[in-house]
Amino acid sequence: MKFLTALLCAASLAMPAFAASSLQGVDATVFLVVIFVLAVFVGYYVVWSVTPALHTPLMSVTNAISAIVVVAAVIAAAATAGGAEVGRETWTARGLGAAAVFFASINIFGGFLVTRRMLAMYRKKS
Amino acid sequence: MKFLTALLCAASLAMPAFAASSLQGVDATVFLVVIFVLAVFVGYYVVWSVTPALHTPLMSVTNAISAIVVVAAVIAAAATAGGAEVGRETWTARGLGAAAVFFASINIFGGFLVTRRMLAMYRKKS
Amino acid sequence: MISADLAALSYAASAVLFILSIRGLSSPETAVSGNQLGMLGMAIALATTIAIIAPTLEPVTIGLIVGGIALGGFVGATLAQRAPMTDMPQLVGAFNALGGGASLLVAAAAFYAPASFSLNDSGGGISARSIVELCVSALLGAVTVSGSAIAFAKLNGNMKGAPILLPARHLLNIVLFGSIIGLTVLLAMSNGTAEWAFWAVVVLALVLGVTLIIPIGGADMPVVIAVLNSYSGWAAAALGFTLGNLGLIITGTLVGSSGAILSYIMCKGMNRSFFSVVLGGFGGDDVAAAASGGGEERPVKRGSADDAAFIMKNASKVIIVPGYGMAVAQAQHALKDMAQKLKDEGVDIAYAIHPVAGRMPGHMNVLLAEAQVPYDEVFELEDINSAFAAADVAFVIGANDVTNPAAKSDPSSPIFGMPVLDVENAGTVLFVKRSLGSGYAGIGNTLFYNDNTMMLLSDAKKMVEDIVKAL
Amino acid sequence: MISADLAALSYAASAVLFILSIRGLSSPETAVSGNQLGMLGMAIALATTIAIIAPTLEPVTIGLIVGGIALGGFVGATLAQRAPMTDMPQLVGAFNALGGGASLLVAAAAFYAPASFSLNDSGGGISARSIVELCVSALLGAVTVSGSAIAFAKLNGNMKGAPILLPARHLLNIVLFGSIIGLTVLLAMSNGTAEWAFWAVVVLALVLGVTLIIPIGGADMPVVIAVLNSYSGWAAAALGFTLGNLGLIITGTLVGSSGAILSYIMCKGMNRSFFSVVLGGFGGDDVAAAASGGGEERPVKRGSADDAAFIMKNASKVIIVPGYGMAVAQAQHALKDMAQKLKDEGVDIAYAIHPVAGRMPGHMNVLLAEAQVPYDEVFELEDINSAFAAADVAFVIGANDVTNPAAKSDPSSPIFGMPVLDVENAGTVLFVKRSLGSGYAGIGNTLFYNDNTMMLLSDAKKMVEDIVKAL
Ligand SMILES: NC(=O)c1ccc[n+]([C@@H]2O[C@H](COP(=O)([O-])OP(=O)(O)OC[C@H]3O[C@@H](n4cnc5c(N)ncnc54)[C@H](OP(=O)(O)O)[C@@H]3O)[C@@H](O)[C@H]2O)c1
Ligand SMILES: NC(=O)c1ccc[n+]([C@@H]2O[C@H](COP(=O)([O-])OP(=O)(O)OC[C@H]3O[C@@H](n4cnc5c(N)ncnc54)[C@H](OP(=O)(O)O)[C@@H]3O)[C@@H](O)[C@H]2O)c1
Repeated sequence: MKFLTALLCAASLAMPAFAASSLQGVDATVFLVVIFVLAVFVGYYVVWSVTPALHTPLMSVTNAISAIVVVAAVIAAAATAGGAEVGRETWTARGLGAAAVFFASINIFGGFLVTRRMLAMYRKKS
Repeated sequence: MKFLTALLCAASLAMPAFAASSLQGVDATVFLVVIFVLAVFVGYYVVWSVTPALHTPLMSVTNAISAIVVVAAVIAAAATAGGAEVGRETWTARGLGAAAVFFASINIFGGFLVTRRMLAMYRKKS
Repeated sequence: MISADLAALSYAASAVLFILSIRGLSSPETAVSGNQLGMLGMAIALATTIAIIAPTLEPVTIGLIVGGIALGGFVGATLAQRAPMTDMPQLVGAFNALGGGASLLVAAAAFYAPASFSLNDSGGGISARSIVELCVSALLGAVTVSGSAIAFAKLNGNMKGAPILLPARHLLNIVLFGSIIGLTVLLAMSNGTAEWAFWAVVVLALVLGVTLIIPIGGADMPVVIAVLNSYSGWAAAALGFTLGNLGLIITGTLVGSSGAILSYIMCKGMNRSFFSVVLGGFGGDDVAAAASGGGEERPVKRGSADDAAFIMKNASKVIIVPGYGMAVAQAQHALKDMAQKLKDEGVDIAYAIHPVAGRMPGHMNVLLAEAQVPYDEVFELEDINSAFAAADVAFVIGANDVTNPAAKSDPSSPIFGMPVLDVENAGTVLFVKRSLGSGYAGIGNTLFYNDNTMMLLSDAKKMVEDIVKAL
Repeated sequence: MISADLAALSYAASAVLFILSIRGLSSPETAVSGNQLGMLGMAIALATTIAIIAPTLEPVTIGLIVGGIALGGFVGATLAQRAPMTDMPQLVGAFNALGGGASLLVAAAAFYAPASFSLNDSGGGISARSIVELCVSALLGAVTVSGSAIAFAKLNGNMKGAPILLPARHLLNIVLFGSIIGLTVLLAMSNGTAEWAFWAVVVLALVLGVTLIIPIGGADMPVVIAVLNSYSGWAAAALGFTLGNLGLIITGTLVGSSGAILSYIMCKGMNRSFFSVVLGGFGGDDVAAAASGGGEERPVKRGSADDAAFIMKNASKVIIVPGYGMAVAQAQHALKDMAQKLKDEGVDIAYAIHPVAGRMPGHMNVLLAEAQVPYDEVFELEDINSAFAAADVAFVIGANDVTNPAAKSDPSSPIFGMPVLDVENAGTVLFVKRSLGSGYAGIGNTLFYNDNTMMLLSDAKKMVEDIVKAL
């Protein structure tokens, strides 16, 4: 953990000084695909690195982080009519968004807190 | 290995159908930084997953793949004067580029082939 | 309003924090701080979003957002505080349903307010491509909602666990799926005006979730939950592509991998094929969860709590093998008391956990942790299996399949090839269960009839309490 | 000419293939096909580049490229075919120098033809930022070239291994580094016209590589090579940012991580601090590589090849512990013959490899593989250390530090805390080495004087051959 963090910090400090100059023509989707593929590798390795004894907390914490859709839900709840009067459609979007915020928040709070509760129970031999 | 490949294939098939619509304003450097950070994670995990018995082949294969700079060397060797007459500067760049291609090719062929030679020696009990 | 660059970086940073939070779970020592990093990541993601939409906020939308978070937070925190540890499988299923619901609602909202998500095409309508993407998100979300709801009901006992086999169910599923595709095409061609078609897709997808899951037996629900969890992750990643959000892409991928790997681990532990599961092929070879044993009347040695107490008191090494029955009986606290008493007598105690003991990955570990069993007394199969030969007693409590030697010796057995705990190598094997019946796999266990086996037939909690009294 | 999108995707694909090629090294079974994926990745990257520049190619530039590849490929293939396995540390060092050289030359070429790399600003010159970036690449490349060249020379015996301590070398390094920074600033302010300043940076960086590495002892060169390899990886990643090339970024990061992790593993195995190494702090506590032992005259039991053959023939389990001396003596083939003879006599044979046995990670494994020792007879420290207690003979051949019990018992020893092989737990310990001298760490080994130790003082190859004859 410490080693990885050191690697990440050292590397990130060095990098943002540099900038791409010849990539502005590349479609953003290309980058997203590359990011996605790398994320599959990271997901694969990081999940296999979880000790089997903590597989139940793994399930509950992934519940919590999958509620990241809350960012889209918030945008929906704050939907605007783009200057025009707020009509039925926008209100529907807001209502659906608010319900999504509600659901996702249950997952966020419930997931992280139940994980914390479980993890607090794991103790070493005293 | 098989499992990871399956994951990668299944996921890549599904994804390229989608496209980013709201990201064209983001600077390409941002994507490069994110890609770099994910690559640090991947590098960390994939290198630790190498069995200690194959650490010497690991060193030689990284020699080979670090010769990926050959792509920049090729561009340099093919430098043009952008329509103008090819002068001293461009010739210098071409020469330096060709030398870089030469060096990098030694690494590519040498690195991959010596790795292959080493790996061919590892045998299970018959 | 913050710059698009900064927003993208913040979302990516929160995703990195999620990665680190999962990485923390590689050991119980780092897990707690990892979980905090996860919370921090979520806070950053939310704050970033608020910063982006800040200029367009109105009092009423602020109210909706704050209200949703506050109410949801309250409900979530209460659930997290109240749920007993034995109910974790259900709780995870319920959260999964909610997550799917959120995705579904977001897709619906984007359908009504495409401009807020930059999905509107030049004419003000929605592009055909965005419509297809939204329908895919809605489909995955809806299947997750109703499928997880069924899984929850089966696990929680609101619904019988036995598989419900509808007539011609495969045809039904195909028809449902075909209709969903047809409606999506219709919707895309209508340029998004055929509102009813969108909701028809949602309703059919909800029905599909039900018809896909009810034929699956209750004991298989953990696999279903992991697979649906995986789907919901990939759905979030797909939404990330649609909305161009790095945080959603990376996080969705993490969740997707996690679900896929957990279901792979479960399938391997149960000796089922991963692909048959992913393709939803549970239908073919359903096993009745509570099938009662295949018993010709062979003699077994039965024992009492006093016998067990006597044997273990005089042992020098006892290995405890917990299984699903321990969870059902909630016997973990009594078990810990028993182990403590034995340790006071100088007996060496260890716990052996099979990868699929219980009904969800890590199930036994959480229950033992709840009973304050230190985790360094708890070992995985490969680390302890060779130790049975040196143990005087294997104390098998509520476990069955995970000890079944048929997996090693009988090529015709459905669990042949699955790794099992070699409890029979111990001096004496004590089995605590209520009958000679079978477990999840529905097959008999020849160990019960071995000479060095003693059956302690009773509810696990009661039996262990009696043993504690007798010690 | 191919589209920018396709080019970016192809580069990323080749990087993914490189990832898979390293992943293949997780086991000898998958390693061979992994290596092929790596070659495929390189082919894709090259083909992509050629496709991009195709419209601008002229006969002469085609000649330069094809010539460079053909010539380089020939030289590389020859080196790969000819190099003896015992020379792997040198070979890796030499390749490393070439890689650094390629980076350096590319930076220089980009300085002369900025337009080819889209580095030219609107006025046709190079932007200050690009100049700084190119100077950083040139600096890292040049230090790698000269540093690796020194490492090569020391490992290959072209240069004495002993540290060369220049007077005021720390001051000298600071002055060199300061001058490089100053010249870079000057160059950036000149808008890239001060050609001489660029080359001055290169020359000073080459000198810096020398002054940084010569104070370090020859035996430390493997760590130097891993660190320089890591630097060259980060340099490639930095170049990737400058040129906007995904393949360079991901691949450079892989190489950078690999070097960093390998040097970390070596440092941990040798009980040195990682950060003192990364910061180049080898200067402080140099150890003479060939320091000869710390011996008061205490009695040792000496033995002959016949004695050793007799003892081993009558053993039921022999564990062989190879070390650096086996590589020096090239004794691996003879050793394999000996093991075969013993196996024919019914003796159980295993090999125990310490993580830093020899002079580079995995050194012993490659040599044993060369001698056709099957890799499932070769065990790592943590897997075999407990087996010494059950072995009749530990046959230590050319190893010393990795068995030194001072690491366990003597807190004042420089290797205290380093994990060691517990050879003294075996019934008899046979030490094959030429003298009672010390090894890499330059400290005496009290095992030589133990009652159950027998010293076989001779060149390793000769001694093993004699044992084979005696068997
Ligand atoms: N862990 C996972 O992730 C997972 C997921 C899905 C499926 N599975 C499957 O679940 C099974 C787990 O194996 P297992 O050995 O833990 O359990 P099992 O084979 O299902 O056996 C559990 C035993 O506990 C007994 N039992 C039930 N309630 C009890 C009570 N109140 N008191 C005492 N005993 C009680 C039952 O016998 P009586 O009726 O005689 O009392 C039953 O034989 C495996 O087949 C696995 O493939 C696991
Ligand atoms: N593996 C790595 O990655 C790495 C990297 C850097 C440093 N190191 C260091 O290298 C050391 C490796 O330990 P080690 O036990 O393998 O080696 P060692 O401690 O260096 O000892 C090697 C022994 O081999 C003997 N020897 C040399 N030539 C011989 C020959 N021709 N025939 C017979 N014996 C011969 C020498 O004794 P005589 O002179 O008496 O013959 C010497 O004591 C550790 O200290 C480690 O920290 C390792």
